[in-house]
Amino acid sequence: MPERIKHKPLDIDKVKPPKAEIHIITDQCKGCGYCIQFCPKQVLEESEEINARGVHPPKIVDESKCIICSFCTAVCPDFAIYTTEKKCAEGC
Amino acid sequence: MVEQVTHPLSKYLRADMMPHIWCPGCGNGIVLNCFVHALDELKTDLDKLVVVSGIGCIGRTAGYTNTDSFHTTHGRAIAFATGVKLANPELEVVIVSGDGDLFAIGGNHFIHAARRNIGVKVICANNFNYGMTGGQLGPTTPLESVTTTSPYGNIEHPFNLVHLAAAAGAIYVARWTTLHVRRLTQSIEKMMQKEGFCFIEVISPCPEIYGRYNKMRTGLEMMEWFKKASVVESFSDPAKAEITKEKIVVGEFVDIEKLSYEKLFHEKIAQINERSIQ
Amino acid sequence: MTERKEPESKKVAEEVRIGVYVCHCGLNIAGSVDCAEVAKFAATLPHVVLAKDNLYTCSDQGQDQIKKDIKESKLNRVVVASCSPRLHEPTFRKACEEAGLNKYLFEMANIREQCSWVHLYDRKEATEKAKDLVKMAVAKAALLEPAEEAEVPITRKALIIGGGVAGIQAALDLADTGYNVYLVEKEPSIGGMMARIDKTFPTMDCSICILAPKMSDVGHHPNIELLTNSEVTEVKGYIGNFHVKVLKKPRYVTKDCSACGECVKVCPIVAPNEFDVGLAIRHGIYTPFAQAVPSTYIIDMNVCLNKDGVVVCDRCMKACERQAVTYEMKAETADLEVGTIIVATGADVFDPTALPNYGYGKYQNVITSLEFERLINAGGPSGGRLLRPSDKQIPKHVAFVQCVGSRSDKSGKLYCSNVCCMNTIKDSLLIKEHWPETEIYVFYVDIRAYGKGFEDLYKRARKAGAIFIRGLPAEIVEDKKNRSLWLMGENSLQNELYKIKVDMAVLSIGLEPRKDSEFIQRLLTLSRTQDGFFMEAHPKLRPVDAATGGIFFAGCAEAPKDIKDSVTQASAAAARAGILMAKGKVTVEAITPISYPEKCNACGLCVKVCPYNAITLNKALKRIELIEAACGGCGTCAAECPFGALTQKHFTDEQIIAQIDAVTENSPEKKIVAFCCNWCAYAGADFAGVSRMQYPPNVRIIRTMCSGRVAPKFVERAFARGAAAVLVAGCYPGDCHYINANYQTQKRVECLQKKMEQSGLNKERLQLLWASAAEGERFASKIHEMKNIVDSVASKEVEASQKVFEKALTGV
Amino acid sequence: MLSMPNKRSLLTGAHFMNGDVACAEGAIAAGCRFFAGYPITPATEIAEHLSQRMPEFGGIYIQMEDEIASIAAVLGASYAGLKAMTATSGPGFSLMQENIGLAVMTETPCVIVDIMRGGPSTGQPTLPGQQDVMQARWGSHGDYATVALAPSSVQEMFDLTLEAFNLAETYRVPAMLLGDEIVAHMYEKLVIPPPDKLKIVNHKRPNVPREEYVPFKPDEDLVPPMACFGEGYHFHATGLTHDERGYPQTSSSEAQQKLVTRLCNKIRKNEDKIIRVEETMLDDADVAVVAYGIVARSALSAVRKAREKGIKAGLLRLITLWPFPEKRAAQVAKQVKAIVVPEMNCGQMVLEVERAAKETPVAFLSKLGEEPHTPLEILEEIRRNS
Repeated sequence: MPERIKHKPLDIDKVKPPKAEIHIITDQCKGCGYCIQFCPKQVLEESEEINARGVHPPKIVDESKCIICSFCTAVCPDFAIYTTEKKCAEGC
Repeated sequence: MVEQVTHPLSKYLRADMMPHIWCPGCGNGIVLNCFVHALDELKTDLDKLVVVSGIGCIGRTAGYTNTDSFHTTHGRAIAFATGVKLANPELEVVIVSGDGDLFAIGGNHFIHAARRNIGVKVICANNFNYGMTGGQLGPTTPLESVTTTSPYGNIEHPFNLVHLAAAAGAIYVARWTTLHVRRLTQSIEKMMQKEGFCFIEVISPCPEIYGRYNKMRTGLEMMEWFKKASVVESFSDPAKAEITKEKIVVGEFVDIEKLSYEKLFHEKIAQINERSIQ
Repeated sequence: MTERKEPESKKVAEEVRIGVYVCHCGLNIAGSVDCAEVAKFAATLPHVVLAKDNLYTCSDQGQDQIKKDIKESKLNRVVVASCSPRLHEPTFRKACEEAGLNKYLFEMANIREQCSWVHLYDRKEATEKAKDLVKMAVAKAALLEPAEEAEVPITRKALIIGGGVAGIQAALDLADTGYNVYLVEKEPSIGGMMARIDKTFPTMDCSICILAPKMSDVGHHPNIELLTNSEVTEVKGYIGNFHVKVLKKPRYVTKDCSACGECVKVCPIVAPNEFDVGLAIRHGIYTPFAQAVPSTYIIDMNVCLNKDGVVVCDRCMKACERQAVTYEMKAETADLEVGTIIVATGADVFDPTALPNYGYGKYQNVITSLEFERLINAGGPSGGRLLRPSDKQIPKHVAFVQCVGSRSDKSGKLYCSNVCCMNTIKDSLLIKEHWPETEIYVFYVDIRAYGKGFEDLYKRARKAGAIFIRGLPAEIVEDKKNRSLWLMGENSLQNELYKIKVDMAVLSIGLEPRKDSEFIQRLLTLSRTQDGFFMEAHPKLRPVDAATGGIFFAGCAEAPKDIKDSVTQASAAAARAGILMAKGKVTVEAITPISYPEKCNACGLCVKVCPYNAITLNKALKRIELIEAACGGCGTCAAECPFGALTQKHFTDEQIIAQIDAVTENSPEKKIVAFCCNWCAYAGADFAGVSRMQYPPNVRIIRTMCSGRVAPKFVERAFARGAAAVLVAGCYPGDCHYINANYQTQKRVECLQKKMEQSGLNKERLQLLWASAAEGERFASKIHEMKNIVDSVASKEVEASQKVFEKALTGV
Repeated sequence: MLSMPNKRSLLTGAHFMNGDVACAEGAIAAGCRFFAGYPITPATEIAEHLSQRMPEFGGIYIQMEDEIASIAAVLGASYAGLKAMTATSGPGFSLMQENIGLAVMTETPCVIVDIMRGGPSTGQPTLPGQQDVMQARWGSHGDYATVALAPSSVQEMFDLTLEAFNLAETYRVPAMLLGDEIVAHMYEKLVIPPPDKLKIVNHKRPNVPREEYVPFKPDEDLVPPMACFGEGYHFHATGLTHDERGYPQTSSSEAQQKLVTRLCNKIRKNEDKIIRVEETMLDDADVAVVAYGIVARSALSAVRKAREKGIKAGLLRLITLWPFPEKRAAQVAKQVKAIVVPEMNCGQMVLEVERAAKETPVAFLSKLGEEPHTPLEILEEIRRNS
């Protein structure tokens, strides 16, 4: 439909974006960078730290941007990253 | 947050075998990841699962899955698995091996298992070369690719694995790349639920060896190639499922029903015993 | 195909007996033309056996007169000088036929639209022109020949473009009649604008409640194939035999979808829902609204994470028990064969950001009437509670601003959008129903409550307390503190300035032609009015037909209208299409080419220029072959043939040259010989007449079906016979009613102009004009412009041109 | 081929059949329920017979695409819990060598029947030979010890096949039956005892909870208990050098030392339990004939004829070729003046005999082609050495 959209959806704050928890098992990472490269929301970036394998594991830029598509979990060759949804008591 | 935690899929892996031997950016880890992910989705009874592999980097997979597993000799994974499956049809037998192992030294076993429709499931990580031995020419090496044994560019025509599998009689044939993790996982799930010879080819990056000789030094570069070149053409003619710099045809190519060898064999046994009772 | 030995045409050697009838049309013609004198003049022309003038030739008496004369005076040709043949040619042809005269032996002189109306104040010149026009008609009539019309079978299937209420109604009517219907809708669901409106005026029905049943009927009707999320990309062929390509965009959800909605729950992506004008969110996978038809969900790949064939997120696929989700779906093209097409593409709404003084888009609490509909709708984003966007409070004071984008020469459109007044009245009542305390101001220019039950509703609104203030606000400003709005302007009834504070202002936005109208226009070779809406074949007598055969209009595509009118027009269009398909065949005008094989040397030029591929070259027999059914009748082949081996029935070289000669018989040096195509230029000239646009009387229009028919030799002959100027006028390139025949026109005219230049002639004397049927103005001003050229042409120049082109005088 | 009672029952009592069929029946009697093979003369009848008999016992017969596949399938079946066997002849036996090594490395109980024919290469498919004896011992690469038995009658084709299974199961090794074309095709009387009189051995099973199971941790007898696929033990086996968990140890010398030594020792240290010989008139013999397979039968009549002529000859018939009965051979060597070794090859077991005989002279009598040695030829050799 051609109309230009000018107003913020009224129910925008009703939809709670899932609260993600990203777990990085640093020392398991071999630094291939797939999780960083293919994250649809650019949640990750390479860190400066050097892990047990002498590579830079990913670090989280903005966890709130994560929508838990968990592609990083699926594409990691080293089982070094996974995402979970934060279960929070009083509806956060 | 960065922390030390256990991966949800770790229960499918032999903790004391981790970390695996594979190089940074190697696709084998993704194949393993998708495979155990599929097991998790299907809630597969691990007691009834046997993972068999042959020689080569990916051959180590058998050792990494927390199941009964057997790491056979060069090219013999399918033949060994045939024995397992026929001896105990209750078992789900999955072969995870490489293009060289399955289609060069083991090529004969592959086509005959497919022809007989033995109920084993084959996942082939195709990295276009013999990685473990340092990157030699293999049955899937693309024309003109440089390997340690084709320094002037490969002049051998590579196998089209999905076409071969379909022609040989496989009842399920698919090809994905390691970037298509979701579809790959779905395909594995689908395959595991079928009865008969199934085949999935996974185009897998080998940046350290194959990539190094072919201007794709990192896994990312190879994965970007997959992303750029892949076209999903499910149930198109596998004969036309090319793999070139420009185009990698992926998708499901065959999904049919056909009585498996073991089923037919046990039907025969039943008939014979009926006869003998009269 | 028709073939003749050349001499034969002459051989039909019975004596030509022409009757001429000059119509007064009340005072429409007689007011500025001396009809009696014209008739007297006509009687003097060769072959004319009788000439009469009468008050209304089109009246029954007028027609009976003609029939009577045909019988008694053995007339074998009839000429009527009256209005435009585009209006009454069929009427008189019918009369002739009833009197046993082949209808192709009738000819018309257009002395109203193209004479009396455009020369209102110059009776003498108008009369002279009328005589010329009659002379031309008679000259042509003498050479007319009887013709039989070929029949073309009609495919008994209809295509309807647009799934709004008009398209839905038309589809159901045709389907119920028993015809197969393809209903093509761009959006994922049918329903269109009506589905988004809360209540309908004047009856205050729940809009979707009355529409939804029709929508599901469409969904289930055995005779209707519904193609949503689809677009018509190509239309070829002609009346009764259209070949249509429809692009079916992928939905990424198969028909197996049970609309359970599980997928939506897991989709991590949110986006504004277009259906709610962005006032509510939807997910990456969604259904636009609850009653959508088809109910099948759809994935918006623009926001979905799964791009370039890589599935990043497969949650919806996993959530779908019926495995209806597939990210691999590809666009498909459907090829349809239909006999008729109904254009129900609807309208867009005006975008008020064009009016910065109203602050729409800047001030949160300024909304459009469409947004209002969603807000007040119980199924809408606020559950029917009218909330002002800034603080989600129910406003106590609401203003409606009328004519936003309508009836304005500065901002927006000139025309009245027809529905806004009543819509606002309805809306004000809706507010009063729910929140009687709310203060409502309606700022208007005029309130137009002309329809059945409209006035009552208007009265109710006033009674309910809505305050109507005449005079639109000049400006709306926002109170930064509470985001309330100040409306400032002049009350033109009380001649006083007002400054009124409200919590929310609703801009009553007008309707405008869809952005894609131009695409549809080209696709179907339609014409549009200056407003940009599609133009009907005749505003009074063929209001739902397009000029192009087999195509009809329904709903706002033709002009802004309310639901009732849209539905009425839809049923009318369905009926019109039904008539064609019920007949099962249509006769094509006998204006297809005639070929003279003995002259043809198989050069294949005609094959190249034919827009319909209706001509093929038979190399073996060294001759061309013609597929009459495929021929559109533009005659550009005849114009192209260098050997005179082709001509067009009813527009033969002889006939046209006879007209040229008639024009140029006396004082050609003062005249403009104009060749106008029937669809655009000639219609445009008529429109100039209808609008009483005055222009110099020295132009003589020769009608051809397409400007592509105008052979260089016609132009050359006109000059050879001393014409001062020649005008060739046709449809805009791309709008040609014969696909692209007018590209040939351009080519030929330019080549002639070059020739004139090279021969030292003023090429300005030959003009090429593109004018649409709506551009009377453009036509008129062109004649003004050419008048100056004519005046500037010295007699020496005329002689020069006669020399250059003298060859054109010989060999016809 | 003789017609079998078409019912699901073991054969018992006296029968007249050829060696291949006897071998097949022996396998079934031993509990073999999986056969994978590839047709080859002179072993084909075993496959043919089993293709009919296996299904009657719910067992699997499959003809693979080649001998490499056959032995691989046999290994797989064995790990899946079935007693498994393949049968072939020289050329196929060679193809199997790699995976015989795998069977050794992964301690896979299975039986490989090699009906020896004339070699090298395709050689003489329809004629007998004893040329694969060393291949049976050293055929696969790397170091290991195996078990090989040599039947010299149809009866033994049955008995020793059964025995081979028992040994394979006891020691988790590939056990080989080295028949020859003659015993394989020869028809003789065969007496099969009733099933309950047959001694059937099954491999040791783990006796610890699943989670405690260590697949390659040996007991005192150096043989690890064996679990099978699908029993929930989730164990790994590999052809790579591995530790007791079965995990690859590709760079540890210690692991290599430990594993390979044990693989050899589990045969060596148990050889007294494994080795079987048959002795005839050896106690006072001056000349001993050492023979096996079909040749041993000529040797026996040669020895008898020698005694008639007053020569004190005796026969040591090797039933177990591998492990070689070294101790006994040495004792005999001490006691006799000379040893005669007739073989249908150019001298293979004779090397082992010489090694055991030390100073005692050993005369080798080679015979190749259609006929084994005649009793007179062997008698002649005995006389020469007496």
